[in-house]
Amino acid sequence: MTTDFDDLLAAFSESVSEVLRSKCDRRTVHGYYDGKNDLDAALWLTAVELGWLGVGVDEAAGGLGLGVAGLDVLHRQLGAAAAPGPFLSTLVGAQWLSRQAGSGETAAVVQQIVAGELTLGIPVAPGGAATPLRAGRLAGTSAPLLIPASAGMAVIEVENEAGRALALVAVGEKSARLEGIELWDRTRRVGRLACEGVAPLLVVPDADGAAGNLLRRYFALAVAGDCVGAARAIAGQTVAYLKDRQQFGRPLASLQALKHRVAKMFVAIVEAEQQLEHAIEAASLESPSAVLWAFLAKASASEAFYFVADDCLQLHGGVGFTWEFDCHIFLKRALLARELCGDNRAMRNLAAEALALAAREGRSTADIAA
Amino acid sequence: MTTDFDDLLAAFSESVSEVLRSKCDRRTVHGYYDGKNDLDAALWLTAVELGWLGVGVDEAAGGLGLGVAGLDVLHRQLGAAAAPGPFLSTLVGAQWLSRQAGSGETAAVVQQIVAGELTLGIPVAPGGAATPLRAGRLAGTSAPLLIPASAGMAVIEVENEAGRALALVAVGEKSARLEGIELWDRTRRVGRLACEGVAPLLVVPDADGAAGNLLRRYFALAVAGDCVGAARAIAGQTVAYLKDRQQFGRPLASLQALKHRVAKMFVAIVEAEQQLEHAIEAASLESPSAVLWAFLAKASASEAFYFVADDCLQLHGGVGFTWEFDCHIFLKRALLARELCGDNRAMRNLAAEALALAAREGRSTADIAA
Amino acid sequence: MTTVIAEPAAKQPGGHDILGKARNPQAFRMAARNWLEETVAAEKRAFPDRTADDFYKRQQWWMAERNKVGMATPHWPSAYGGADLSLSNQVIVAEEMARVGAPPMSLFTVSLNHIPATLIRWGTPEQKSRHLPGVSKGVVWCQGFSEPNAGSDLASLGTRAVRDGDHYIVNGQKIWSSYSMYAAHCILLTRTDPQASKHKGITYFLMDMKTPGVEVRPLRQVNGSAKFAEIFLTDVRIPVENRVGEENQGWTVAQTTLSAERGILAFDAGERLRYQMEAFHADALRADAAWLQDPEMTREFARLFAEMQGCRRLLRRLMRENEANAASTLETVVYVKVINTTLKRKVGDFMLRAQGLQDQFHLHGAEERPDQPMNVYITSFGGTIAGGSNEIMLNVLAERILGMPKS
Amino acid sequence: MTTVIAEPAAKQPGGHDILGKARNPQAFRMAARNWLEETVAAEKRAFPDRTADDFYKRQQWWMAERNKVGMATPHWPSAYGGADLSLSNQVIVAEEMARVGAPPMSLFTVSLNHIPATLIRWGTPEQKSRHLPGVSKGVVWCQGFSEPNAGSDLASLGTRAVRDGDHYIVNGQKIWSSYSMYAAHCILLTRTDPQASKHKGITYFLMDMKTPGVEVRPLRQVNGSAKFAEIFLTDVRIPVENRVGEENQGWTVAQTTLSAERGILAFDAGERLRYQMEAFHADALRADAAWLQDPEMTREFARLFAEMQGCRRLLRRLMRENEANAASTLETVVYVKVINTTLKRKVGDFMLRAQGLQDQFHLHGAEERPDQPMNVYITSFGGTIAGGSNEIMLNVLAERILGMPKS
Repeated sequence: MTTDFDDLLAAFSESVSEVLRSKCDRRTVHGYYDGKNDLDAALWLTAVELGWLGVGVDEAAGGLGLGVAGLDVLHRQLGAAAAPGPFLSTLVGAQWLSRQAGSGETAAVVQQIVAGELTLGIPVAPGGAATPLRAGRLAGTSAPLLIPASAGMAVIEVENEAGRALALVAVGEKSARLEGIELWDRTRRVGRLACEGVAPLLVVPDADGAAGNLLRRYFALAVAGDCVGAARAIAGQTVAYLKDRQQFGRPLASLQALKHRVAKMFVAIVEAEQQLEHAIEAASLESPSAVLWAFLAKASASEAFYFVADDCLQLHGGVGFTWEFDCHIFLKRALLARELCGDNRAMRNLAAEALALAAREGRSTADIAA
Repeated sequence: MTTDFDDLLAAFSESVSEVLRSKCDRRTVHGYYDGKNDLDAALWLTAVELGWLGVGVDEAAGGLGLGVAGLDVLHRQLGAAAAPGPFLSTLVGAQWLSRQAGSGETAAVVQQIVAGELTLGIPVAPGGAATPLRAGRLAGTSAPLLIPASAGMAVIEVENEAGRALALVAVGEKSARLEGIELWDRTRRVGRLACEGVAPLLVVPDADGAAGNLLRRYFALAVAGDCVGAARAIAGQTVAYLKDRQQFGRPLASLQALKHRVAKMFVAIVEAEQQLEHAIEAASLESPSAVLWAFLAKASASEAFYFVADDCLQLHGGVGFTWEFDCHIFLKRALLARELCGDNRAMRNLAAEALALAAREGRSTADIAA
Repeated sequence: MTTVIAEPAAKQPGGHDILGKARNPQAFRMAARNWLEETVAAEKRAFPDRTADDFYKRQQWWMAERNKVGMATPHWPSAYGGADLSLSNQVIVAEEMARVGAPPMSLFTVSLNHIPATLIRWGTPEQKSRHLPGVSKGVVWCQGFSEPNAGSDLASLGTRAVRDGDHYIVNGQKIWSSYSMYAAHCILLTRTDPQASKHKGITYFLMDMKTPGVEVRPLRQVNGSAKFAEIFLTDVRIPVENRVGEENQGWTVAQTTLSAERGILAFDAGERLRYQMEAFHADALRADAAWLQDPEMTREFARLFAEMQGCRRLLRRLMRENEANAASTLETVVYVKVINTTLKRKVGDFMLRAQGLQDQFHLHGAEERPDQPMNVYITSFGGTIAGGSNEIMLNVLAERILGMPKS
Repeated sequence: MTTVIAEPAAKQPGGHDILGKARNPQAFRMAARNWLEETVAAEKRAFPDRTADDFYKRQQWWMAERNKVGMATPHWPSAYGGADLSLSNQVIVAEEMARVGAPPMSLFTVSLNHIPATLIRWGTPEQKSRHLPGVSKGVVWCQGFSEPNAGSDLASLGTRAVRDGDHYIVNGQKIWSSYSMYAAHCILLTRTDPQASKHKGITYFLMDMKTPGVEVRPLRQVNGSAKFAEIFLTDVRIPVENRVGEENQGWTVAQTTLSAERGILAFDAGERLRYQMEAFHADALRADAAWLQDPEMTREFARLFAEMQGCRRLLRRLMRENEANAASTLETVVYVKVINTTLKRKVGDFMLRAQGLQDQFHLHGAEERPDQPMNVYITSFGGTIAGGSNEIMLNVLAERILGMPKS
């Protein structure tokens, strides 16, 4: 049942993986962690050069036309490499912006992003506190954003007379100052925008929650992809470590209790991957249940990643507890991932509401196209 | 730090265990399960003869004077034997009744119980629906009771003008008819009382919830004791099975993955035992936190029992899945135990409320006497 | 290979032309759905109570109803009396059967799946023409693979078969043989060469259950239902022509038999769980069940619902790979086995906790109702233990897929 | 054995007569509490920020404060300069220190616990009189037991010591040696007989960290804090008089050293977790934290609170049994190790989920604050990995306590 499209995805995946293996190897990530290189900027340049940023954009518009499935491939590979850089927030923001019809300005912003001229911030957990928008101007500090230091713009949640809305704001020292927040996970960047009377470039009303849900849907899929990619990577690395490491005169990998633990990691990863594939399908088809499945996939994927990363550190024993090994980098990414796009209790609350609504209306949410 | 009291408890435990090993061996329990004997009645007679029913009663009143700690020993052994019979509801009800001051009638009822002349029913999950009490008479069907077929009386929850209350009712064909309900767990008996204008023997007001909480406290401790005793028994039996059973040319017990699973069972059991011991201490000292710890102990013990019984069945493989082996008897007791005295979500809700109240009042609930 | 054996499958009686619409998926689905709704309603009238006594009658009634519309063996090739449905149409039938809660074909699991998989690939023309036509007429087969001392370790089985002229003489004991008390025939694994290494020296037979020396003793399972049995074999004489494949090649034949479990059979279970979960949720909403007000429970339901959906995708992948004999099948088999059986346990446990005390009550005939939460939960152990226990599956995953060394 | 060595412990200066009230538990507790509240408040003023740079100074300051009231080595016998507190008074001190969040004596863990346990039992009079008095003056000891290729498998260590006249020459590498970058001395395990079976042929030394050939390379742990190090040993000459016990008897001596972890040291950790959990809850109530409105979370907190309480009881049992050398100690050790370390991880994980995003922010000096949820969580791996990993503990439980055969 392999299709041309699947072949295309596989080829893209392989090419991204190959590039990341050389440009974003573990040693370089550790260097970035310790402030010794600018891997985030370097990777972004590479991505621009190789056209990765257009993977989700239609071929007519100069992109690769691989849609959410293509973006998923990219996020999985970035997750597997524990890559820093402005990818997550910028790509999610761009996808969302590309769906905001109306002004040609929006299209121009998306083009800038694809061309690598602009990076974006988005709310770390959409659905939280909104910044007041009065007489067309923002005053106040935004909720925390996932936002690169290089960000030229950010999507933030605002509230005006008509209710909640999403606004695109230009970041600038005077009007919308970025106040960075240090994270335990040093591969990601968070900050708040202190807005002093700035006028947004775009305001998308969200009284019915549709615009916010669309942003969250893309965000949830991106995080889920990152998580399953990362979980597979650190689990695979742990298997290799266990094969190598000898204790009591034999490789740790020959101990049955550890085998079962590792096997259960892969079971959890496969479960999360299947759920993510379903969510990708639902999003590709613009199914009415697409948001629901994206949220459930994000929750499962980040929990699987956490489960895996936590046990991988334990299975590495003493060396896993050191700064020099990779385990803690993945574990901290997993811990942050649980909170990205909203915590998993919130994700599942929303999903449960959607399930109940559909059931009351007699709609099934469980049909499978493929 | 062994005290005389501890020695006394140990001796009582050993003697109950010895009796149950001969009178309530697994074969006999299976026979009872299949309706081939009256083990419940036989065990009750034995208990009467050996004075077990007075274990919690003061020595001055002809009991053994071992209090809640002594009752705990009894319930653990009954749990370990998967014993049927009216013990749980009767002993809990008797303890509660002995704390209802006032009428000498109550004392007489307790005496009847200790003498083996009377068995009791109590609500399966106190705190549920109450039967209307109008002009001193009950009309309506009670909530489900844990109640032996032989029950002469039952404590049921009622509601009158003054609010909720607990009532002691005589069971009788005409006025308070026992309608039995078959359970998956055939070692226990549940039923409802259909009351047609019967006047209770005793009404204990419970508008403030104190009387009901006292009943639940005894109930929770009894169930917790039954659960940890049962969990140890079936876990021990499973270890023995794994040592015996050969597969791929060696005993299953030599497989490391199974060792770790079994070890985790014992860890769960020890955790639950410690919590129960704390709850027993708190009850013995009539600590203000005694109810809280009893509820938490019940939740942990029944979950540990469930965790153990479930995995024991799996570890027995095919034979565990048959009616002839003991696993399912324990597993069904564990499943019912999760619901006895209230489900564990309810238990922990109550505990969480009590914890928050104490914290707001600046009281610690975590002091340890021993 | 395609020796003709059966009269062509009966088609479209009773006003239901389902197979005739096989080229139009939507029409095919609607025709199947209409037929199913009618027959399932009829079944409820015919067997209102569902007791253990009704089981055999219900199963045979259902096979007869399926026969009327050519649906007795819809997934079989037409050469063997099947409707030769495409995989996508098989999926539609399975989906629709799960949707209405049609009786699962439990009694005929081996007859419908393992027998054709085995005989079409390995059977002699005589074996095919003798045995395949019977299935649609309700002939029951059972499987004699497991032994008391060879559960998950099938290769170490000890039932001996010794050649004696044109017969083999078989002695030994089989266990966990589902529905063998109802079976006319048994597919039997025996050891013919005790010196050979474990997987070699095994021979595969078709055994008539009425042969002298065959004794069946039913076993009750943990929910009280008696669906499997032990089979005691004492000097049982099996004619050589009932051997499938060559002597000592039985292990290979058995692999083909077991591959039947990777097709529509596994898929069916996944579809049924979907509808069970949807019905459980819809019932709770209608009854305003207390657990719907508890976010811990609604989140858990949502999580399990997602796991169920992921599992269904995996089952579809397995079915496709099995059809295509893809190299990844072993990996998928292991994941499906572990995930699917574990999920059923989790769902059952969830249902029990959600509904609380009421599900501890044992209603009349409860052990015959697969949708009872206690049965969802407790029969799930059948899945996690049988067919290579999940512990074995985790070993296989670690060693054969992840390349970790043997202990 | 009770050779006098130290000047008597300084008592009751600074207006705090704590030890004088040792016979009256309530008065003793109140005196300790008053002293602790004063000094802990003073510590907050002296070191408001808690950065990695402050660590050594804070620890030495705290040792000096303890010294002022005779609390430097309160649990030691008076013959060795201790206050000879009864177990119940040690418990009171530990409870009160945990209650106010007094600085844990991390830097002095080995000095205060392992050194007296080892030297009082095995040391020569000279070793005792030379080394024990230094502890209350702030001399830091570290432990050189683990090696890169002998983590949980301590018996297979490879650091070699070869007798050369009145010295031993030591070569090898140690790892996971906490605070060894600050240490003046090290308790060192070496192999003196490479032919002997694993537990034999090991010899135990006291090593001056300033001896030529000793090189310490700090390692950062996963929260970014550098608290342990590798020790490289190249032709290090240790005088024979620094050997503890006989040559090749080091394993036995080491068991005594490790038993120190079963006393008040383990107890202290349990008490601290109690107050951390109570403070976390109280803070949440004050701040009206969102998780308090979520029954899934409040139930989980209640469950963990019960587990914490159960664990504290177990720790008390361990301490009593250790004091009495009871036969059940191994069993209790294993349960305490697994339960206590696992609980800390669960509590940390809970706190992180309860507080959500804000606990992903890394505040200035966060790695030095043990009550930060991320540190509760992430440093718990130290507990589950070190001192015989929990995987080893489960093996011991299965094999030595449940009697399951070796794999």
